[in-house]
Amino acid sequence: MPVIEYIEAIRTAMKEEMERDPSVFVLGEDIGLKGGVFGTTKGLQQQFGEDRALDTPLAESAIAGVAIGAAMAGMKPIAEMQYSDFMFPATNQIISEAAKIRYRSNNDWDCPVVIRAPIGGGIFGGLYHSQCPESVFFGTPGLKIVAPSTAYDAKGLLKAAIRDPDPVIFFENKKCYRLITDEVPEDDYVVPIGKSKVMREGSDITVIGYSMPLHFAMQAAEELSREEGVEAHILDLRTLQPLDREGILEAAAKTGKVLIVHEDNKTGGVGAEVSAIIAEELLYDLDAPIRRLCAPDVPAMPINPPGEKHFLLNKDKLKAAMLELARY
Amino acid sequence: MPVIEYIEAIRTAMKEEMERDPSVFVLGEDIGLKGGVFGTTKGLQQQFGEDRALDTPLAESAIAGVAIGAAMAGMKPIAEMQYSDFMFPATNQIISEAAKIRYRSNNDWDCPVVIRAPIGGGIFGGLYHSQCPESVFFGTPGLKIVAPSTAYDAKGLLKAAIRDPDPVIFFENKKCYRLITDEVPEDDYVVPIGKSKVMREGSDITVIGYSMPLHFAMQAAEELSREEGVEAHILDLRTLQPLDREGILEAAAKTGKVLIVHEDNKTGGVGAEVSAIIAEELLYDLDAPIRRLCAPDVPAMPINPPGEKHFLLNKDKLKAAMLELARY
Amino acid sequence: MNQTGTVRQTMRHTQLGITDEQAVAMYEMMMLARRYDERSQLLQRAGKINFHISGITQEPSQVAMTFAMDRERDWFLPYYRDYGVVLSVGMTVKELMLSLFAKAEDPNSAGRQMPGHFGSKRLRIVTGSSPVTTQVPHAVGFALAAKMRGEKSVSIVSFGEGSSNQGDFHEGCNFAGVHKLPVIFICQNNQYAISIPFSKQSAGRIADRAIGYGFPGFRVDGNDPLEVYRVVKEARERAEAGEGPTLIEIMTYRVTPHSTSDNDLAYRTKEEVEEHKRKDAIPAFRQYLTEAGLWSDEKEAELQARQRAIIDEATEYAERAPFQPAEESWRYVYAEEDGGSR
Amino acid sequence: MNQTGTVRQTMRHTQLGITDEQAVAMYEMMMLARRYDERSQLLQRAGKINFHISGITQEPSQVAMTFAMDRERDWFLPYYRDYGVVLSVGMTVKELMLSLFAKAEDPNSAGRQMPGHFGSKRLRIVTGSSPVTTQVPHAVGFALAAKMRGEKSVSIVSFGEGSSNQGDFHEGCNFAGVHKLPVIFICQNNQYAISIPFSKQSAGRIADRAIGYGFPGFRVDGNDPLEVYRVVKEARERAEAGEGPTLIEIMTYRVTPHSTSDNDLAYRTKEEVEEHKRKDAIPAFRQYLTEAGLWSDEKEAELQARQRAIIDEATEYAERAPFQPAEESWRYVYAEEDGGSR
Ligand SMILES: Cc1ncc(C[n+]2csc(CCOP(=O)(O)OP(=O)(O)O)c2C)c(N)n1
Ligand SMILES: Cc1ncc(C[n+]2csc(CCOP(=O)(O)OP(=O)(O)O)c2C)c(N)n1
Ligand SMILES: [Mg+2]
Ligand SMILES: [Mg+2]
Repeated sequence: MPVIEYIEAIRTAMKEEMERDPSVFVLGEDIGLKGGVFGTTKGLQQQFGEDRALDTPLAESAIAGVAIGAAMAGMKPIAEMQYSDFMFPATNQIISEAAKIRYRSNNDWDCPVVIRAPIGGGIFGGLYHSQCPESVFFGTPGLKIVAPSTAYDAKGLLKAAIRDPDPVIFFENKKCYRLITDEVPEDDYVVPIGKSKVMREGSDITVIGYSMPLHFAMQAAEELSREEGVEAHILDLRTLQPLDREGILEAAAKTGKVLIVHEDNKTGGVGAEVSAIIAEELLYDLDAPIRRLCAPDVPAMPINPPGEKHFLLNKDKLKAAMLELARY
Repeated sequence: MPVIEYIEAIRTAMKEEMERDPSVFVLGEDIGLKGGVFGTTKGLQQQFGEDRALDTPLAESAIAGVAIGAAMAGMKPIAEMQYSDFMFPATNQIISEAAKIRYRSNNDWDCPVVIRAPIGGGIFGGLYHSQCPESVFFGTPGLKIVAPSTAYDAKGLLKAAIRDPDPVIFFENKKCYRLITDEVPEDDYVVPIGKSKVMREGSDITVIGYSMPLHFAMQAAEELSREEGVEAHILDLRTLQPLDREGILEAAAKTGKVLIVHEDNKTGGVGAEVSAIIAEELLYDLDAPIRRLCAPDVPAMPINPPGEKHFLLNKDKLKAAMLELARY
Repeated sequence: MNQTGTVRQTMRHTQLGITDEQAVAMYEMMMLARRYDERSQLLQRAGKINFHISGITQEPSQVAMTFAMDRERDWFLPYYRDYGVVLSVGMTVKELMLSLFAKAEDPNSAGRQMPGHFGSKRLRIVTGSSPVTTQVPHAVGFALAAKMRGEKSVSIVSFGEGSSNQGDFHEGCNFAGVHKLPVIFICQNNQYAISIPFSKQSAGRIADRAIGYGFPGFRVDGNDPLEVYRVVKEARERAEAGEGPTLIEIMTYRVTPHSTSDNDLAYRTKEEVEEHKRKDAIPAFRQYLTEAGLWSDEKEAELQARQRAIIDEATEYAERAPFQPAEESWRYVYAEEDGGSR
Repeated sequence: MNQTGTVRQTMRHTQLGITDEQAVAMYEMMMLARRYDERSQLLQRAGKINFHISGITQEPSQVAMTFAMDRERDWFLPYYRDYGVVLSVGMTVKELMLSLFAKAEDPNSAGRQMPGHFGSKRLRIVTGSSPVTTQVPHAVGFALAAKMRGEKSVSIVSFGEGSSNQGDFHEGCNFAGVHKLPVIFICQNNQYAISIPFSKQSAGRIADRAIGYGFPGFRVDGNDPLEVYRVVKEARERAEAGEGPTLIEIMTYRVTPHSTSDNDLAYRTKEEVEEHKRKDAIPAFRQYLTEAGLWSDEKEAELQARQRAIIDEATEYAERAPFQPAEESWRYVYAEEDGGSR
């Protein structure tokens, strides 16, 4: 199986879905000739024309709103938000409209839109090119939210999102774009929305998370296995909404010691819900308090290197927290 | 001490602060001659003139954004969102701007704005006049969020919010407006932001919540005390951001059995964070799994009476959950 | 040519390509919307329903603009006062009444949403919400879909003058202008946004905003439905010909309070309202039809009786109809396999 | 009157009320902004800094518009290319360099934000962010505060033509129009929003949008700084006189890539760029000053040397300056008593 970059997996998913289904199209800022500011949509306008790889005016509420309209009309739009930091102008369209169209019309209308938005830091992007806005959208039923950590999942989840009959927010991690490469089948497959995945089997501690920080967890786990004989069980949530309750409970029960990790700040993050689910269902199976290792509760990460480093998770921070939990 | 309505407490807080400080002013849709769609700002334009009780065009992002600008210029604006359901167009101004102004300028600038928004259902408002949008703003450091349940707290917290040097979202419960009356001092006082309050002392179970559902908890607690001898300890969070960790832990430790209640839907709500804090700090003091009783995970409440009733919390639902927990 | 041919040719509606039958149908539709609205007000006052939001005085232009569209092909994105639009597109009074009573059979939302929140895929009426102006970019999305698929559909979207100050108006119009999309933006300027008079909403004319988006904008008198028809018809022709969007500001006046929850005398005078009531377009249009030999007192009496019967029957039916069962309330959060609440 | 009095009276700057000293100061400021910008590009290419966003070709109009304001009283809400604005208001090259290197002493953000994200309370430069156009309603808020307090301050806010398509542009302009607030909206139309040419951003002229808000809008050639000065000056006078806002569209062209992260030849040709480079206003303005007897080759040589020294020194200083210590990074989430992270 070919090993490809995470960004290539995203591009390939769009390309293949656009080839498969003429109602699929991409719209957003600079997604045409420039191929997006990260190159995610490179080549799509050349292959599919200006209509199906549509450069839009600089107006996120319109990008989302027009996509929502087109989706209701039966198209399958993929709306790109240039950075997730810039999707907030579209909040009203996403929360008041996309999320509620099926419900409010008692299933008469639907809104199969995909909203792609790059999250995460570590690229010297500073306050407004690094954010993780998951918590803003997480509490809104009617939306689905996915956040892949591997190239395989990126392709499979994006295809699933495009084919999904409901609105899906696709949070791709911009730090993963070129850093993460893995085996991705050339033929068609989807990764089902709503299903977590065990990334590593282990019996001592459980790490639950999504997106980039899981790679730090994997690195830390290898070292802890070698150095300390600690075996971490690592669960990739993959889908944030709806959360895979069974997957979470199974992974937590496996070791009785849970560490939840994400780059979004701690308070009010997805990790709080994961913790609450475990505290609700599995309290007596726990051998340690449920821990969370997340970004600090500050508005966003600074751009200067010490500040950025201090803010971000990394292998060492994960390792320390995992070891502490193992020794608890 | 005079007993007044919750809405009157809010109005009085604004009036007194406007009398006290000429830089305080109110702006929003229909807040002038009409006195707001609920009557919350009634009389303010007559007393303070058109400038200080400023009717705005129908544009929430401008209401928030202009208020933010005026706040940076040294004014103390109180921006009214007609319904919290209609504050989503202002999300970008609130999350990208208000929350980050002090942090991004390294304390050079600040943004002492108050954003008032009525939350909650039970008034046959349907999907878009009943929502609880707390979860959308809860995960954003830099904002403060308060949500009073009594007239006393409404007045005291609004005064504290107006005097606070940082942006505060004031979630007032529209069902409380005329339903909730209690003793409110005529002289000046503030309720400190960040401090929870024990509403009822008890030793069997702990109920933690905020806003309207606490009144159902109080009613249920009285009945349970009389009928079952179960004594509930009830904690009003009052402030959602920053949460009162000590208050939460103390209340949870008191009984070892915790029920968290709110009208916002369960997944990703404030209750998840409260649960996660307890699961992180107090696991071994618990005698039962941490429960949450919240609105169902649907986009919003229907307007038809059976649907609305089915959606909303009430005394009976609280009582059943509290009894079940007591018997655990 | 029949005897009255010469007379008719001088009539405005004929010049506009409206047949006599259509002209009469338009009148009947205006009247139906009016009567439905009046009945709703009564039902609210009688305590049978909680809430009604009225379109009175705006129906003539609503009916005219809808008749100017292709009701088989076009997409309709009405706002909450657009009873004249949805009735003209084919929604029945019974369906509206089911919505007013929030009953399960309501095709708009099964009684989940407030009345005035229309939607029917069958009728090409796009589901709407309460936050104003979100439907403007949606209409642009429908127009984009039509253009991409090479369909001849045009989308038409309504909103108030207050709502035209939301960012979504600007972003939607600008998008449509750049891509020359087949969409018609209708601002129903009824001079108030709840309590705020137009002078405090905007210092310009809404129609003039089109200039900045590079497409035509027109202001038209809402009490002249034939003129509304003409302007919308031409806009539709331009849209179909690939010439892009049009913005139309229909000047009207809200004679009722904002909704049944509003007391309008807190912010305007009875005299001001009365003055505008006198300009009501319905009697004028009846007069016009009468002069054209198309209408008479007998026809009027027959119409009133017929429409009263329709409304009576609809009211009774809706009042008795069941609510959506509570257990059904959590369905359709997502598509049905995994739908409902978790 | 001195000897050259007659000559000068015919000069455009004199007619505009600009003294000779000011005219020279404007030129020096344009040059300083240009040289700072060029140095930043070099530093980025040398790998000393990560990122720079350039204002080249826009500085002459930026300087002119700022000189037309009252730099003691007015509020400035620049956007990321506005080096010409912030230097004219009083920010030093050293301060800009500290920001470029993201160092603790940077007055804009202590090195927390990207370069080009200006802010200084002392200089009345309002802190800005990356999401475009949010500053437009802020500028309106400053103008509202000025009006409420009876101050004579005017606020001036910049944004690109792409950014003018955000909802916040519309909502901010409309609000200011209704309340006749003392604010000047400056659209720096440099023909591109990253890769998107103006023709795909909007089908109208940005200046024309003012019509729909009921205040004046002007399009002005950015390569004619004296004309920019005139139009802004008049706008300021109207604002101060209580006559409300003005929208000014400055026509310019972005000769650099969008930022150091952009490859502009993916979407436009070298020829197109070269053609616009030839229209650079700086040599033309130098020529103008020379003809006015205010400038000479010697002065130019002295200026270049002086500014190089300033920039050298600032660069060295900033490069060596410390970062904000990591432990300080969590301060100022809230006011200090309870500030920092929890
Ligand atoms: C985003 C948003 N803000 C506020 C409201 C509350 N609201 C409902 S209708 C209305 C006034 C609308 O005025 P206009 O657009 O002129 O339409 P009209 O009601 O006059 O027909 C307001 C403020 C809303 N529905 N949505
Ligand atoms: C809300 C938002 N969306 C997207 C971006 C990313 N972005 C940064 S600059 C830019 C183009 C701005 O173009 P224009 O307004 O014309 O200003 P210019 O850069 O040409 O001076 C874009 C899309 C952003 N900063 N904010
Ligand atoms: Mg109106
Ligand atoms: Mg530009």
